[in-house]
Amino acid sequence: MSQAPVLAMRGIDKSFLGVPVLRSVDLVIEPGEVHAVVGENGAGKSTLMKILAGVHTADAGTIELGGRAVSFTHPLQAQHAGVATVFQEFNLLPELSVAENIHLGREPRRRGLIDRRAMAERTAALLSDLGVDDLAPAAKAKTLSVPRQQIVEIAKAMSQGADLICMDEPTAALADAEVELLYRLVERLRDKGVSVLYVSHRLREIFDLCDRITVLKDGERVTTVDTADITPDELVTAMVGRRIEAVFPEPLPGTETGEVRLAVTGGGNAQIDGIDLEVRAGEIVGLAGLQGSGRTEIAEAVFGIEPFTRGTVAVDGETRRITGPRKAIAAGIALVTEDRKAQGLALNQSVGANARMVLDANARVHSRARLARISGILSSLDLVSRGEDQEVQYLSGGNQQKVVVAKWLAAEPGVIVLDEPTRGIDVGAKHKLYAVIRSLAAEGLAVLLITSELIEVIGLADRIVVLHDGRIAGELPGGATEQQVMAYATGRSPA
Amino acid sequence: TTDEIPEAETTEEATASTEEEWFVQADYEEQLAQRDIEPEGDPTTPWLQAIEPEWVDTSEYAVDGGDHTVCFSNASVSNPWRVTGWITMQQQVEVLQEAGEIGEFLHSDAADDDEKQISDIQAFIDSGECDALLISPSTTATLTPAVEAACESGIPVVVFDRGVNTDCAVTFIHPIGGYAFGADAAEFLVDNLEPGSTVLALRILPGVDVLEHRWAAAQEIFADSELEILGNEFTGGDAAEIKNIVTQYLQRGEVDGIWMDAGDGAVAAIEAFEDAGQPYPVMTGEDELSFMRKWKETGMTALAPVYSNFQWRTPVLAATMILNGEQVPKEWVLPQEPITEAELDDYLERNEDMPSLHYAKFGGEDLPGFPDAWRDR
Amino acid sequence: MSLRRLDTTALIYLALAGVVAIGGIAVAIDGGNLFSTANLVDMFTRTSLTGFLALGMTLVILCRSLDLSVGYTAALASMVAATTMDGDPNRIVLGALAALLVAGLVGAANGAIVSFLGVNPFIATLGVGLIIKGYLDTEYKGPAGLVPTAFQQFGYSRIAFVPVSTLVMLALAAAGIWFLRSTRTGHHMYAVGGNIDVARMSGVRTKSTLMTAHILCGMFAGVAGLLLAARFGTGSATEAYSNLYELDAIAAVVLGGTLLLGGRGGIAGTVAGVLILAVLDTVFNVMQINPFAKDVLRGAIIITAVAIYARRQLSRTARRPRFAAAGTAADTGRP
Amino acid sequence: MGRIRTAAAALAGGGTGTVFALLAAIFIAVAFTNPGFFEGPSLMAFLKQAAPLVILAAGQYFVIVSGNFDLSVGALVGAQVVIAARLIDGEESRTLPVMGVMLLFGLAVGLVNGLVTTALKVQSFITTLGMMLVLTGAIRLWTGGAPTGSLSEAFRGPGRRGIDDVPLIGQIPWAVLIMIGVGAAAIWLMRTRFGRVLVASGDNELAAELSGGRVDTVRTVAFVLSGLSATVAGVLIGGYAGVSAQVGQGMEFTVITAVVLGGVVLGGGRGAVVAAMAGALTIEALFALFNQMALPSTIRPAAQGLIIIAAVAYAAKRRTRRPVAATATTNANPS
Ligand SMILES: Nc1ncnc2c1ncn2[C@@H]1O[C@H](COP(=O)(O)OP(=O)(O)OP(=O)(O)O)[C@@H](O)[C@H]1O
Ligand SMILES: Nc1ncnc2c1ncn2[C@@H]1O[C@H](COP(=O)(O)OP(=O)(O)OP(=O)(O)O)[C@@H](O)[C@H]1O
Ligand SMILES: [Mg+2]
Ligand SMILES: [Mg+2]
Repeated sequence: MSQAPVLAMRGIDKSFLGVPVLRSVDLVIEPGEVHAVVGENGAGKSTLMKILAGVHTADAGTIELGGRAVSFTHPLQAQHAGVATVFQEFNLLPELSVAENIHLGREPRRRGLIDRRAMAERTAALLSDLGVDDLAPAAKAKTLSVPRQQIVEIAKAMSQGADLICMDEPTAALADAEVELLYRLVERLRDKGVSVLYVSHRLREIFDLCDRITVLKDGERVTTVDTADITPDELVTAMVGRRIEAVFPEPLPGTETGEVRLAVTGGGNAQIDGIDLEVRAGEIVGLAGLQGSGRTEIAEAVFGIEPFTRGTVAVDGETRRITGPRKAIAAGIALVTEDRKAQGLALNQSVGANARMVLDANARVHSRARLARISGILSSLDLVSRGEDQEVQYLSGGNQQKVVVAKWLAAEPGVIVLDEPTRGIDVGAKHKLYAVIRSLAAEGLAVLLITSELIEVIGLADRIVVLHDGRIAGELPGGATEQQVMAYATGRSPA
Repeated sequence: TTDEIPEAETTEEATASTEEEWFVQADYEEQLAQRDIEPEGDPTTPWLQAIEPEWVDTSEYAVDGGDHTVCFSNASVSNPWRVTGWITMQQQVEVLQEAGEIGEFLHSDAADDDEKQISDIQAFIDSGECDALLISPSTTATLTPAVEAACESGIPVVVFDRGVNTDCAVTFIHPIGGYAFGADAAEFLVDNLEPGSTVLALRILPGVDVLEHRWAAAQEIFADSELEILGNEFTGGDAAEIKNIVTQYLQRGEVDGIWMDAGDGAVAAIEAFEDAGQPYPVMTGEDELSFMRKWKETGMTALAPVYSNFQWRTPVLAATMILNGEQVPKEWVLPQEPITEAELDDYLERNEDMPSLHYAKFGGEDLPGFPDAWRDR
Repeated sequence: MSLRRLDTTALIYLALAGVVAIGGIAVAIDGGNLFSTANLVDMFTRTSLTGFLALGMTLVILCRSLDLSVGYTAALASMVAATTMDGDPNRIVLGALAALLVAGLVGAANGAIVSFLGVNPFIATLGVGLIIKGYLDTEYKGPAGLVPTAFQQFGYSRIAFVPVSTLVMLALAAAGIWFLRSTRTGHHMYAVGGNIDVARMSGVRTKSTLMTAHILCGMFAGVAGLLLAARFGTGSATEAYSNLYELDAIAAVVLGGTLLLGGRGGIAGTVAGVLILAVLDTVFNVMQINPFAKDVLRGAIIITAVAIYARRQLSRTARRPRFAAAGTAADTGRP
Repeated sequence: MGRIRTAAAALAGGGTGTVFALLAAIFIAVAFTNPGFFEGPSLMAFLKQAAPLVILAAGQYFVIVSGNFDLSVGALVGAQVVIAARLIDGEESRTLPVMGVMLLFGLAVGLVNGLVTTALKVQSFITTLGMMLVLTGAIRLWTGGAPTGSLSEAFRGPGRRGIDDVPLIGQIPWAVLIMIGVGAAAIWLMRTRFGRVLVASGDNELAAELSGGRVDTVRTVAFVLSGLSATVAGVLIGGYAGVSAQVGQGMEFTVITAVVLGGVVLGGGRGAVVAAMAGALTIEALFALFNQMALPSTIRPAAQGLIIIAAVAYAAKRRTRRPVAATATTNANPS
């Protein structure tokens, strides 16, 4: 007779502004189990997790932890009840130190007063215990790079000695190399008998890590299965509701690589150096590299956010001094930024307003004809929304990303740089996006693709440029092996 | 219309309590009486006249030699009346400096902040530079402790304009006062309006004694008249606010008379009648020029009650008298006569090239700086 | 972060030193001595009132809130104190407590409206201020109550050249610094101001933190009210109106290097900010600056100072924002 | 078509709906206390009074929606009237030139506010607070404390006169026509690319910037527009009521309250300019109602405060909190 499940959620309902997001969802997690929740963007995964974390309160349904019925109105209660959460959105305070962030809300106290020494010590202990030795407890969170921040978040969750740890897309900001660390941590938890609720769009992780999988679709639970009893394809079908044939679409017929559209020679600035890069019309060039290798820096340099201080940039053969986004846009360059919410979207504005933002902001590219084309672009991306005047904040991640892409396509650029375009979006949407990228190439755009998911680079790029420490470590043809890429990425040269 | 009567009543009730708070029968009667007493001294220098003075000996403060340092803690120059007076005072000081009576004249301005003025006064005392200290208190009650402290410091203290709740000052200089002002105005309306006529009272702001006294006296007189008081409104002296309020009252019915506790923005009130196409009201403002000129121009029935602006000359003169050990009145009550239709032309002529928002009875005509100092401010 | 805050604070004390130096020189050229006992006394005296208000203001601003009602709260408190004491030395304690209680309640009201009703603090506290004004004007037709001479000492007596009120202010400031650094509630104010959603998701009781800040701010205003009562010898309502105390306080806080956007700054800086304003006041008086010119100078100096701080913060965070999701909650936020 | 939909959406959304409901409610109350109010002439008189605040609200909207504050408008209105009086000094012939000068002055003030805020990165709250001090001081310095000179009849025209003998309306005041003109212009402006970029800048600076939006420029322009609206308001108020030392005092708070009452969120990115102007109309209507009811003057501030808080709270409740995810805007409001 096994002991009571760590978590038993039954009949959970939740709706926002009258829009149902979860419909009588059940979820049961056994002690020491790693349980995956998967589903398309907007399926309700994060909402379910936030209910469990006490951020939202369910409209109906019961939650039992270790057999005891609970109902949370504040995250603190969830923490006390032994539920720790790594939220999907970044959840650190830039001005606070690593130690302060990790202990926020649970600061160690002596005689009622915060004991900063203890705080520092515990943090150091915790980090080394997690095998992260290069993180100073006193460092301000804002000085850390994205991956480091993510590690701090995970550490924060682990430090709570919870019996259930929920992770909402913990690897979204991590490149494959860092994912290894996470794997180790999850294994450790499982050994300690701690259960893990794991949300991810990366099937590989699901199958590597998880014991059982619950599939959500449109706020309803489709099924819960043992990982052993299901194949990736079946899982995808369950999630998306339709079969998705070959993950990476073939180049569209009539796609041929033309003349050079983007050429960077000897480019460099504070973060990167010696960048020689060519992207031809109809070509997809992938930028690979570890987290922090400077891929985004290249994107930002090309787009003039942090311009090159050395070297030259030529667009369509014409040398350009790109000192800012406006110059870049005028030159026909588009950048789909790494972080859509912070850098891509005005969340209170409508889908329409966001989609025409680039045209509105740049007289050089503004035209009635292009405005007229926007609706077409949106539907060609299969945007799922309640009409063009819905505020984008209410769209799920994938659809938000589509709006960002649409706003750039509206400007009809010659060069498009995509930085982590599939970060945090679901299989279906991803697949759609791959198709879009192909069609961009087919239309003769030069595509520079930055992604932390190696398979994507390998599957989509015609050429792969690998970065290491802000410099180009090597170049590989499309379809190269992961080993070859990782070799360059980690500074070795492939045998 | 019928729904006006209850309205009028409610406002009367609302202000009834004011009466108890601010109305002191004795002071009221005294001030009304003082209006008819012939002041001592030369009528051509009203700022040196005094009503029923009780002279006190000041020999203890006498300092030999001239060039005394006189300090002045001013409440503020935040309204035209005070601006005019402040100029007059400075001009008077220059004369006395010429004469070698006053050496340095130090002043500080508290910008209507009682707290600041207390600090200002303390600073003067601590500096030990002042041979005499003039104070124009920003609020009667709140400045009392500071003034007492000043008195204890031993230097002669002269208080003017608004008073304080202590007679420790060597002399307290002021025109007859708020009750007289309010009464002059109210009586004028009672005399010039038919019984049953309606009157609107426009006031600057609540809680300031000099102003509250004016209104208290007016209520006293309206109470046993046949006049109907439509209401009393606080305008902050803002012309636009005044015009809004008057316009709205005119929409609701006739207004035969306007009573104001200070002249600021009087013209706007008159224009409200013009724009609404209504006959001019019987009106009381103040001896502020734009009002008097409008009055002349429209030929309306009006009175300019006066809160004698020339009082700003007296304190400096008093200070020099005290420092010379000459006698001064313990309470120096200056004359305060309203400007009537009869005197209107005369005063307009005398102030011909003065700017608007200047006060007719500023009493600086004989000072060397006249007229430029006031005209070019 | 303590280190980071320290050097910002250091900069502000440098600014203070600069103001003092320039002021001193100016006065000297003018033939005076800014550092005469009299002037020092004057300077310190002018710190206490703004000081009390600014201390409380610092707390709410750290929480990314604001309190525009402090002037009225102080006026109300002075009324309550004066009318309760009513000249009877035995009722001093009672009066003081009553005043602090009322002020605390006003703060609580502000806090509740901001955190529970979700009204923008600018409007919420502006509204509460109006409500108090209405009450005072209707209830009291002018100064009311009487403060026993014993209590007036709080406003007038001094040790050496430092007024008692200033000492009290400095003591409270010290307490405040300790509170922000060593208590959870204080520490959490930085989190709430930094990003209220992140704070909440990390298990910080954001609403009660915000409430605490507002209540304390109210009570500080209460102390300011007590000071007013002590110095006036009576309670005064009209006082608060004409002079925009709240704006003075906010100016002091921002001069003290606390971000209006919350999450960064501290009380040590605020004290310096208050001192800067006080020094300016004294210098202007000693130099007999024209009252209107004072405003011009004060305005210009405030802008310049803040511009200088901004320069520095600019160069610091010149890197691209890594803090996507840890941005600011525009809804609960205030420009 | 899309226009209608967006309008409908706007009305449904948050405070915008609330303000029109409130306005209607107040008008009904007014109608009860004084049926005559809605007869042509008195209605026109009301609109004439309201015009300046409505115009100011439009100006303030631009600044607020782009994520800033303009506290200097009250002082600017006052300054403009005083400048007009002093420069015109009764000479009809000078009217137009002086109006020109005023426009330039308003433009300059706005420009300074904008540049200090965007280029020097001083929070607009402080920039405009400082500007408020500087303006009040400088103007009084210039006129020796109280306004001098006088306005010409021609100058009084726009604020005071109108098209006479219109059947059943009586007089259509120029002020009302100007108000309508400004309103229309504002609405049109918000539909242009400028307007869209302006709102985007208030909503998410970074996104606007990276889309090639000239964030600093549009924000500066917003301040300039606010300065110009203050100039027009100054012309109307000066024309309406003539010169007085107190013109414009405290208007900045009234107008910001009005804009927020209109459902425009401090911090930027949300709200419609129509609603902002409706908010101003609502406040004026409220004052009119108080007057109709002969509510004792002293209680009015309290009533005003209560109603405003209630309305804004109601709006805040209707606009359900944004998804926590959606708080991922980096510093949507640089105040
Ligand atoms: N805000 C910041 N503060 C300090 N260092 C930073 C910051 N942003 C980036 N870096 C550093 O700059 C280098 C590039 O960082 P970045 O993460 O952008 O590289 P990347 O290859 O684009 O990785 P990813 O695209 O996955 O984010 C790394 O060393 C990173 O630590
Ligand atoms: N606070 C909120 N207010 C209104 N709608 C919301 C809120 N939070 C989420 N939603 C909506 O609820 C639906 C589910 O959102 P949720 O974040 O749970 O999806 P998800 O499965 O996590 O998607 P993703 O994989 O992109 O994270 C989406 O349509 C989202 O827009
Ligand atoms: Mg999610
Ligand atoms: Mg990157």
